[in-house]
Amino acid sequence: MSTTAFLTDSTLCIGCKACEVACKEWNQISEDGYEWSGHSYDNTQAVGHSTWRHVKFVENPVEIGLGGNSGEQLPAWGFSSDVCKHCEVAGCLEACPTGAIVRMEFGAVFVQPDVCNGCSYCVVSCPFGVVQKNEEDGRAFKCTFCSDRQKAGLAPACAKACPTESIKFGNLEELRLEAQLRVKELEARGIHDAVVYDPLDTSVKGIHALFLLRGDPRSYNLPPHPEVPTTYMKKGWTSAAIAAGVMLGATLLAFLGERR
Amino acid sequence: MLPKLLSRWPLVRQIQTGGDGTGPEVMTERTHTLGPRTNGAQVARSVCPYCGVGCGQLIFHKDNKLVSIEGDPESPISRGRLCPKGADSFELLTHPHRELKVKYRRPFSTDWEDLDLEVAMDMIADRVWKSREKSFVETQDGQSLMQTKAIGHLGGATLDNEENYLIKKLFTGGLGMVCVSNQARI
Amino acid sequence: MAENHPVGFQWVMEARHKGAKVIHVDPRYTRTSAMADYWLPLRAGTDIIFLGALINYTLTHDRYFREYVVHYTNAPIILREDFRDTEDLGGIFSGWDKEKQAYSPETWLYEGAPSADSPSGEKAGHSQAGGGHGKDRGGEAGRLYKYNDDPTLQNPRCVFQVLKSHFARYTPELVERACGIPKEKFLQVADVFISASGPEKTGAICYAVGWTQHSKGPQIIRAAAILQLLLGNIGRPGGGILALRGHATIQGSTDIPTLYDILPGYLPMPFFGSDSQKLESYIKKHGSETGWWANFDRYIISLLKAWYGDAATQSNDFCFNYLPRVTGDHSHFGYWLDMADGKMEGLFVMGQNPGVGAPNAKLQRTALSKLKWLVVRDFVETETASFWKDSPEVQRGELNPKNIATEIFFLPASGHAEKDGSYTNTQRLVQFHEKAVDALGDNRSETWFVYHLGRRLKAKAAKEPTPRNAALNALTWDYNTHGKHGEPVVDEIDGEINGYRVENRTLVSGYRDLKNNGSTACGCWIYSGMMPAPDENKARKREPHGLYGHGWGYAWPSDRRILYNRASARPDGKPWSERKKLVWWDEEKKEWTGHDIPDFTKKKPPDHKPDKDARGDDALAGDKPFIMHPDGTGWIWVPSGLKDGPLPTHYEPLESISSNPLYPEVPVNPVAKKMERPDNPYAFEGGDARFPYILSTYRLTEHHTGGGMTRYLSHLAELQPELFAEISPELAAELDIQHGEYITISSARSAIEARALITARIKPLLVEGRNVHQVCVPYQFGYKGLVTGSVPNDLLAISEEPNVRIMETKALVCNVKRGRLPQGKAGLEVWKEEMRRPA
Amino acid sequence: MSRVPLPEVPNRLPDVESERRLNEIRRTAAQSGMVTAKGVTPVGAPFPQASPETGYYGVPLLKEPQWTKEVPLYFFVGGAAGAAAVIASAAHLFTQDDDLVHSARWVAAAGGILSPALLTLDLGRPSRFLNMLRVFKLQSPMSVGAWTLTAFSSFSAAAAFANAIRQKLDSTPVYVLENIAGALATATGLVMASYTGVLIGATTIPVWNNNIETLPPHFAASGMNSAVSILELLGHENSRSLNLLGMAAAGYESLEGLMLETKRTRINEPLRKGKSGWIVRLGGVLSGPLPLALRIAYAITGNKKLRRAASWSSIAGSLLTRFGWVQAGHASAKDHRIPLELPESVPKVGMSSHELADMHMKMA
Repeated sequence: MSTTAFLTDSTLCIGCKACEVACKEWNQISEDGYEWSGHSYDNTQAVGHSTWRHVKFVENPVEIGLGGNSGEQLPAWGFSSDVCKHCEVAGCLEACPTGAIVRMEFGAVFVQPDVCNGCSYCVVSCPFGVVQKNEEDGRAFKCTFCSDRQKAGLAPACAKACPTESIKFGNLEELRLEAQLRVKELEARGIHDAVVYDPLDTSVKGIHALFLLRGDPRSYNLPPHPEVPTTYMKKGWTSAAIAAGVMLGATLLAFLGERR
Repeated sequence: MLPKLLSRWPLVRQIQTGGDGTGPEVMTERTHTLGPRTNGAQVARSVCPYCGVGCGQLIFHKDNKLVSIEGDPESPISRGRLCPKGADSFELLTHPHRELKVKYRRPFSTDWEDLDLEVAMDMIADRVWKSREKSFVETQDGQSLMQTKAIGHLGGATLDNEENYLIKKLFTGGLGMVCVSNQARI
Repeated sequence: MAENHPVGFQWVMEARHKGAKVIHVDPRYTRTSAMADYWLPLRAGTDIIFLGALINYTLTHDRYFREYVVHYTNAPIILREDFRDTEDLGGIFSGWDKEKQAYSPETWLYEGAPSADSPSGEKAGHSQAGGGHGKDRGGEAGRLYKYNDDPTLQNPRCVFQVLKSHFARYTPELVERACGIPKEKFLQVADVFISASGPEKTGAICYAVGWTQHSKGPQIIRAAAILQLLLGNIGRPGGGILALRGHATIQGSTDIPTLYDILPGYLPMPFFGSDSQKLESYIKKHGSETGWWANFDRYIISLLKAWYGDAATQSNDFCFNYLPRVTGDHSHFGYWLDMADGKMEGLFVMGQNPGVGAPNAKLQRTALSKLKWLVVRDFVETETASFWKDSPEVQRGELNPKNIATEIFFLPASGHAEKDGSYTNTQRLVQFHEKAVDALGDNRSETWFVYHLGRRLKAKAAKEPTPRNAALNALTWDYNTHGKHGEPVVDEIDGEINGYRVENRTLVSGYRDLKNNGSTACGCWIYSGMMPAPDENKARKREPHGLYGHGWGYAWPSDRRILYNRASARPDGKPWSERKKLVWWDEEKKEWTGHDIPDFTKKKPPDHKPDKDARGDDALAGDKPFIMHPDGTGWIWVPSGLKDGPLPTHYEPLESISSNPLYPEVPVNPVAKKMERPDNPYAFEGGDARFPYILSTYRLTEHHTGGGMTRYLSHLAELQPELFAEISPELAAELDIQHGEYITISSARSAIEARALITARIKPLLVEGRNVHQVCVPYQFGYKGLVTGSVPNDLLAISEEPNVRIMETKALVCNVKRGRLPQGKAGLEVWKEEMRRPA
Repeated sequence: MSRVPLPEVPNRLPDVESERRLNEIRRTAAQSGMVTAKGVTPVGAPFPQASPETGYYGVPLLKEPQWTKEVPLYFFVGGAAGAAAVIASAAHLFTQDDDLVHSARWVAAAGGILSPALLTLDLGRPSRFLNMLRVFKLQSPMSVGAWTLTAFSSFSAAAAFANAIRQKLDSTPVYVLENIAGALATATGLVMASYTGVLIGATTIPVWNNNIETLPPHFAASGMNSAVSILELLGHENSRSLNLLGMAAAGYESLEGLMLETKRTRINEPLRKGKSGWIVRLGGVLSGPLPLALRIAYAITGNKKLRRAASWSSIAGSLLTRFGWVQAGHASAKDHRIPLELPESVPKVGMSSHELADMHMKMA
């Protein structure tokens, strides 16, 4: 089976949140609470254990005459549907001590709910703040990439529901290419601020949920340089080894002095 | 026995395969056999009950129970897609706040009480009959009127065409009710 | 459209991808604006000025599609000499009867078209009692197939020239002054839209039903229709005007109406009066001599046969007198006000929630307390069902359950997966939804409810065979039932709707089979053909093919996907262009053919010239695509059928911050009804200092109408969990409002509270040299459900537009101030205080 | 109630003056996306922003650690136990102080038993801890730690058990067993004392991963500091070696504290500011300079009270250090500016949802 991926194209997203609901319906996840945030129309705030797809709303200056498809300025209202990135090198996957998190044959990073023990080490290992422990249930949850559906050859629920094909689902390399072509196409249409978010040059080595956005990805809470925490490990273990050695030496030395 | 037991320990499989603990060697039976819960379900072809676009829906059901509601990819209108409301149709039909019992409120009462459905139907028929008897006008100025204005109907525009047909036929054609209205104006 | 019809919007996105330009005109910058190429905000309620200016621009720049206009519209037709325009009379058309506050449409007729004679003197389509549905029978007021025309469009009295002068003052400057759209922005957009015209191009106008919710709503749509006719965009692929309707079968609910003034298939209810005593005079009044409506008699007689069966015979006028007569305004608002005055006893509310969803919701709820009995059928205990228990009126002490005599029955209703049935979508497409599972508990479908209620009532009537019970006794009600709950067989109902031959009950294959002698029965003629055989319900069909999805469901009439598609071919029958071909004349086979089913008599050649005394469809020439009209033309000018004028004219909303810039003497639509009374008061006309801001309501993607189908659902409720009001940063600064804090919004009817969502997407508009602020509130909250909030519809007034009795919801006036609305009685005091301020 | 249209604009509508002001406000709003006119509160803009300057309405990008209080407690216990195992072996090797060996073995063993218990408390039920042993993942410090802990618990328990038997029955096999188990417990104990630094360092939490090089020695020193102190309080207050070790550990902790105080980076802010800052600082003082001074004073004066005070201080400091670092992790995760690489300081824009909620609490 080839590696599958999402390409979430913000220039086609109408912010309807169908993905968010379709995801919750299919995966039978509970609501997030009924808090009004005042952050434009975004009341679910971020992906987490009970929100696996999440639509972000970004407001920019408005000008009479200009719709969001105009290239003259950033769209006055931008939407982008966030999701687990299913990183090429995934922090959560590396960190999981139980083997609960696995890489499926189609590349998804999947938390096996029957194994996860809720150690929540994955929570602090995700550079995108995706995976989260459900405190009531005691286990960690995140987007499964609809692995149950994918196993049967079905598209993930969010991509299927998306009314405007803003969420494309398909082969990773094909979508990577498509994203580049789309940026070129937008260029040709006079939209010069479109970018593809796919951190290939960081230790994450690319993601399986690509995003096409207009403007700075940081407005959409996407980090410029996400790093997999394992990159820090070498330094850490070296330093731990030295510390252990020094500690052993110092102890021996201290007691050696007491030898009669 | 023991080797078999040991082979169920992912660590052993990990050592055998040389895996790094993220692949098939650590997957459980559940993960290996994962599949959509719509597997083996029956499918009814349906239409979204929310707005007027009329998106196609597939209703998956098993043993007289709903399993899932999804867009119908064959629909030339919606091509399998749904909006957030349409995508939430399953919850619409299964949420815990849906009423499943008749509720009756006596005049001047401060609370609901239970009522049997058939009894309720009889009582409603009695009320309709009494109000109609009292208010029905057969003629006015020697011209046929055949009308009652004492009973009204207000229908939602999510009622089926067949339902509307029966309502109009019985209420207007049979009972002579003229105060029959609907969300649909234009 | 992206907001409320996201899935339909995919086609707009696809068109955009193929190079179409998307223009969005809305007071708010919405999710649709975000996808559009151009966004223009306008002052709510000034739509006709905007559209009028587009019309004016099209005419003055000679950008109309001349060949289309000359052949297919009534632009060349010459009008009567005694017609006077609003431009001549300062805001009213000729025919105004000041006493009756109504128009006589006589002078609007074509020159040479004799007025139809009517014993009652009342013109069909202009009946005071009528609610105006089914007006496209058209032309009943006169014999409109007789007219004089000037194909050069030069005659000063031809429709074209009258149109030109009528809209001459609708200039870009006026748009800037009155709508608040800068002139150059308007001109830029006007040029883009008007370019979508001609043989190679088309443009479409899509609107949500909010556009109709104005005191001149249908005239707004008319203005759009005029523009589209001028640009040749009707009946052609990629053209048209698409109403994006808000409910699953709101189209079906007018086709097979539960409305007071029409019968199924847009046949008018008999209005009380001398010309409705006999079937013959009724047919004469409402039928038409030419055009498709000449078949009117077949349809009404077949309907009577379907309802009254064997009892309906030639000798008793097919039981025509069993039908009740309409004596006045029995529409929702008409009878609701009667209810408020204690004039009604009982009410059925099925699947609607007027306690939240209807204007002046406070009055809607309070009126219910005057009923003897009320039956509510819904999924959940709606605000309507529980008005006596936990409404704001109860909290404020205005209502006390202990004093409310209303006996209430709440019956839970089945959902779409629990019953068989069909919906008609916004494109007239009838689609069947199959039953998947049995309904739980006491849940039943409306067919079950009505059928079994009818059974009980018929049993009572059978015991008392009095004249008043004759209709009930004759009513055909012999549907078979099936299943656990004894549900009526829906296909049998569809068979009756489709129509059958009385003698052997075989189904007819379409409305062309229907007869006027009682040998056929048909429940709704426009749906005839949907079920030509017992095992062939086309609404169930799921085999789409071709460009237009034929084979999927059934689009009435006759499975035509684009109405009046004869207009997609040139007068000589050839497609306008290869790119835009849809239906054309096949010279070899001598018949119309194409990608869609031709909306035209198949064998009628393009060069058909009618005989002098031809009647019906034969009377229409081969180049007249608009077959439902007696003259076969697309109506730029409406000679008969509209109560407020043959052309759209700008009037201010019933509540406005400004006076009418065009006609200072006639501020609002003179025919609109304000239904003003103590429980439905208004702000002063022309600017009321107490209410300096425009109030507009709208729907959110995440909720559905009054919220009964969404506010109880966790996955939707969490997405929009609280009522908010969108205001501009400028207004917030002026009123010192902080983002997210509660504000109190008041109108002449009531006061509500909402969270302030301050956003630059709402722009103050420069209107008549001053900044005008618009306050936009989603109307979908109430006091029941997982997420609750004030009921914004409490702020709105009940009003009736004259043609279809629709209310004005998009343009009213309000005041805004910081702080919450106190609970209970104190809240009422706050509103009273607002009202006492100097006007 | 209708009346003739008003000839003039009603006075409630904006007059010329306020028109001018509004246009001014509108211009500012268009330029900066925020309104700063006088009288507009809060300072900044009237609505929250999502932009390259502010991030996404200030919503944190990273998730906060979701460990319970048992986890930092485990860091402390595990660290102390690991260090105790090292002390036991060293003492066994080089001294005749069997009491000390005995105590140290028992402290190590007790820690080895307490640690999995604490982790089980964090996870909810025992079977969940066992899941850690399904696989061994070198790339996961948590997996390495879990296996190390399991080994350490076994070895330290075995060593303590053998030690207990040896007290009654001094036979060679028991002696050998104790030595082997003790050596293995020492080896794993060294990892126990230092790996938790890698554990939190190899995460996405900026304040942790930014200090990954200093965390293992910091935690190791802290573990040693507390192990020494516990043993002292258990009655081994005469051991000069322990005092020396205590001085060394406290000395290192003092250096660490100095380093943290001087490395005033934005990422390290949670170590200096706020609740976590206070805990870390207090922990630093209590485990660094204070016990160091007390121990030196003790070495000079021989006043055992001073040494006892140093022990208590070290234990408290060591505990606080672990809690402080975890707390700092929370604060760091909440700071969206670091992972988004936003400019250090911008004017406060709008209100956070927290502030909004507070405001509404007050208003309600």
